[in-house]
Amino acid sequence: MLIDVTIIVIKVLAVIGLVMPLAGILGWIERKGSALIHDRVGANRASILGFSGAGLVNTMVADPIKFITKEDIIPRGADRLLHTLAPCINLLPVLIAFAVLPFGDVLIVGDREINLQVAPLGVGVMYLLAMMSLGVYGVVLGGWASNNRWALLGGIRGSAQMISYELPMGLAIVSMILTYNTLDLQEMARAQGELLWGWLPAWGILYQPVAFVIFLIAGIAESKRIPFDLPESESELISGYFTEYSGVKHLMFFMTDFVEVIIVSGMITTLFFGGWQVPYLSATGFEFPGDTAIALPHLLVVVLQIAAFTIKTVFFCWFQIMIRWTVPRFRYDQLMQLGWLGLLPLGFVNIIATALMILATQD
Amino acid sequence: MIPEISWTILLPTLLVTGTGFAVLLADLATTGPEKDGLGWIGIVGLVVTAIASAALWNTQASGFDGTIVLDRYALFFNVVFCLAAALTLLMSMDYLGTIGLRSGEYYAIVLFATAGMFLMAAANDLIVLFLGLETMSIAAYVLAGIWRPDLRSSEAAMKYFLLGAFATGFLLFGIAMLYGAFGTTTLTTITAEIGPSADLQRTLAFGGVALLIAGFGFKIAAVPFHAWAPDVYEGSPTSVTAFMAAGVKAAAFAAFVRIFMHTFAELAVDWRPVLALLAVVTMTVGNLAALKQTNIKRMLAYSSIAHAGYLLVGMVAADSLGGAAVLYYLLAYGLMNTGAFAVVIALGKRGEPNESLDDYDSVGLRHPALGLCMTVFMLSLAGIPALAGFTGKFYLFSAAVGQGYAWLAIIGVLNSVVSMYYYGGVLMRMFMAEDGKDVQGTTHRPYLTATLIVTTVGTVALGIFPSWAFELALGAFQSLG
Amino acid sequence: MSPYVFFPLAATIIAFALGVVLNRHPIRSALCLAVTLFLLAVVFVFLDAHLVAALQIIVYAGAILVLFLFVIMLLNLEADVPLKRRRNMTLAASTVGVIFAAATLRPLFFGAGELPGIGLEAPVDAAFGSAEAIGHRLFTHFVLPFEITSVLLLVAVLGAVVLAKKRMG
Amino acid sequence: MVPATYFIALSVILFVIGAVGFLVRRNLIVMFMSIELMLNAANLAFVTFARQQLNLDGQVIVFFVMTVAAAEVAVGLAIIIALFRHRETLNADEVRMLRW
Repeated sequence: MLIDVTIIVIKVLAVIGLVMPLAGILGWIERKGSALIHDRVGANRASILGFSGAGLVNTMVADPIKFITKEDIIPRGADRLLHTLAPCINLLPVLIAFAVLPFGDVLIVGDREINLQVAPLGVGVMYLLAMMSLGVYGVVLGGWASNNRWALLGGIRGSAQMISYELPMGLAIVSMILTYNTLDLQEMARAQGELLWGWLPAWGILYQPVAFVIFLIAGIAESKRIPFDLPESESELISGYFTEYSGVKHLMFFMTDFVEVIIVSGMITTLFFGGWQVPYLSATGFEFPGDTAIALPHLLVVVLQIAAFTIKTVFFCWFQIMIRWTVPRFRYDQLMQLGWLGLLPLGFVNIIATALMILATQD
Repeated sequence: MIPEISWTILLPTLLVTGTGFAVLLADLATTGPEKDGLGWIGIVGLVVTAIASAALWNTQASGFDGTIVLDRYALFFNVVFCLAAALTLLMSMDYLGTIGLRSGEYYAIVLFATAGMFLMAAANDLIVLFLGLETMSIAAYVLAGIWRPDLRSSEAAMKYFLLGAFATGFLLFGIAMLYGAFGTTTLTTITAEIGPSADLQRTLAFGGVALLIAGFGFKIAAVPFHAWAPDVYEGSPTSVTAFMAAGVKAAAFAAFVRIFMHTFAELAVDWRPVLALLAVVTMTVGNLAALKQTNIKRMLAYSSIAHAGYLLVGMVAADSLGGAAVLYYLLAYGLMNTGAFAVVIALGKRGEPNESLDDYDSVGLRHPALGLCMTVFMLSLAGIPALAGFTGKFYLFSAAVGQGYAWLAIIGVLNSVVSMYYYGGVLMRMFMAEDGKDVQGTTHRPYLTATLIVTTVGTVALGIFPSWAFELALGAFQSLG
Repeated sequence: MSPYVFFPLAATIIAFALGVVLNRHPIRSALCLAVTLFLLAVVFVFLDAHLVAALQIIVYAGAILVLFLFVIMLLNLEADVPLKRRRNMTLAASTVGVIFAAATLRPLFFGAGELPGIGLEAPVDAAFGSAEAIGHRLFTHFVLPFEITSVLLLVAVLGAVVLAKKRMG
Repeated sequence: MVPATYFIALSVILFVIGAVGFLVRRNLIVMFMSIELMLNAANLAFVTFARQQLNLDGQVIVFFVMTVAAAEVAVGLAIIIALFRHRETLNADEVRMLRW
């Protein structure tokens, strides 16, 4: 009993300990990456004893200190309670969504099998969707509680956008459920370890390229980043729903953005890119096509799996950041049209096609 | 595996739903006045459905794992619903143009509401019933508010929606209690399980029955659950009001009668006094309130409440005569009430609804044909012999007397006498009053004329030859088993 | 469910449900409702209804209530009249409510007999409440209601568009 | 262990809170939310009975209730918006061109 609890606590801490610094590092990648894309020097002012670490000191040390020491301002006429609650409500659901992402297969210590997933839920995918759908509250409340019309506009835009894009995202997930025939994310990840024709790893993207595109676009829209950053578009709404936030609360909104990027990447990895699977790596070691096999110790296999998951996730984080700095913002009507007239029908067609395929191939 | 799909059982519902889809598609291809033609698609579909229902008269089947049945009871109601919907569409084709509301969605929603009614009448499972009821109700909320430029229409939709949803809450909680008591929502299983049982199970069943009475009470506008009816009847577009009075009410009774007079027949001792009390209050309050109305639609709304009371008298009788009387009366009421609303439409024109009773002064003298129709409807609603309303009341009250509820029948007759006062008042104004304003709208309204002819002839014919329809109603009720 | 979990949870649920009714501002009411629905989802988990719990959050808390919030914000609603000004109605309705609750709860706790069924302590199959089991029931016994919902939703979509679109066609 | 009766009691209390809320509040949206509370009370009862009798029907019914609730919300909020376009209030006492 006590050991079980300890294991869960360790898993929780490990995930949080992985996600939060990663969110910080993403801040750095974003700053420095954008500078590279823009061909400017960027983020190099703060330094410790002359060491600026290519902007690392700026984003990892100076920024947090600045945020934490800033005055926390609640505007006059604002709803004080909700104004304070909104950033937490924004961050919390996204953080606990990580609980169902499997970051590795089972770790065997002695005679105990540890599932490398904080919460092995039978309805894991539904849980993810549920938590994603709760994310909208923070946006709505932040916008409303600020007593500022730009913030309110941002909140309204945000809620409309997130509801709209939840649908295609859900549809993409449904087609993945059809493909893998399970709601359990760990099962999904395991199913992607098989090989097609003996050599091609059967990752989700091969079965469902359309679903991947839908999911990627909807995922970016859900995290409200360029080209879908209408709820917080600086040129129109100052900062949208978090215009009136300063200090730590502002930092929390800021972090949520990055955590959302990570969870979307994690979901993409798990659903479409094999999750923790390393090609040709089974529980006992590498088994390449053509009877070449390299036996590996169990611990190394697990480490490789966790590393694979992390690397894939970071790659998609980087990918999203690249999109952010290369694509211009949509207009609001374009955003809505893309969601309702583009992705939604496409998602339906994809589901029907998937179902027909399954019907045709099953015996 | 998936239970066998019994197309026969679903045929009427599928036909109506399919017609709704056809109207929606045709709506895309039409503009402006052409949209009146969409009504024809609906009417043809409804006539086909009615014919199909009649052709199925001898089938008795149950399907989809026993959640739906096709018996004469459902088929009888199908014909009633088709009639109500077809008449509504017919008069709408003239009416919608008058109020500047040419919308294809209107016709489609009427048809989908009709599909919901079919399911309510055929439901053998509380969930099918619930979903049918919601399909119908949501369609009705939309119809009530569909005339958006009119504030009264929006308000009517709001009230109808809020109170309707409130009633849904009661109905649903009632279903939950019944599910808790019997572990199923299928009516046939519940019938089999009712009987001497553990105390708590019986308590749950009682709670469920009580909540269902409240839920259905709202839908049929029985006092004290009637608060929405006058406002909604007054504010909705008149054709929609007619549909609510004839169709929605009949559908609510269809489910109400099946559940109480058949499924809960064993518990009759318990629910009869409650319904008797409801009947008395409903009749009396409805009629007394109707007396002092100055708006014809409001007056007809209260009269509709009173008629729900008469119908409850038939349910209290709780035997096949009472059940058949309810069925017969719903048919008769649908005809005469739709006719009355058609007259209301005929007197209005664009921007001038002419719904005040003052507008009816001397109308009968100026437009004798219209006056004659209104005379038939008012006299029939009041229950004057040789018209459908009279025979209907006669069946209802004699069923009550036959089951030892003579006092209830007497109250019913007294109420009918009261109602003569206000129905007669309309006629007095139409034929006795002098120099009212000329209210006839555009003269050439073929569809409205057709509606009036159908309803008048129907009301008279049902009154003169009642036995044929009553035999059908009796056969329908007895098919419940 | 252990009483040490149940009673605090139930008390919180009731407190937030009261919050829905008692808060003067619609936004606060909506938030209280959101918390109530979320906590009900937790109760569903304890009652072995995992899929229902997830759907409760996705559909109710994630979609339906967000629509409420959206409309409240779109219309920029102000606070409601205080209940004090409607003392008579409040008093009457509360009395009826309390009587109803008492009438229902009394037989539940002090009546004779047990609730039908085998009880919450009975061991439960792992498949109970899973997507497979529910899906199976949904597409066999309840396949007709399932199909009816498609018409229901069509009517709702049609109606919402007809009622809320800007100008008449 | 808490018996099912307690869950049903909770459900009844929620139902009553919803019903009373509907009657005492005048803000149309809050009245609507009270109705949602009533529907959820029913859902709790369904889920409890389903567990009590180890019978999945109750859980399946909750799906239908959610569908109905979603449909009602879509139409209801559309009606509220249509009404709001006419007059800028959602107070049931001021919506009285037709008497309430």
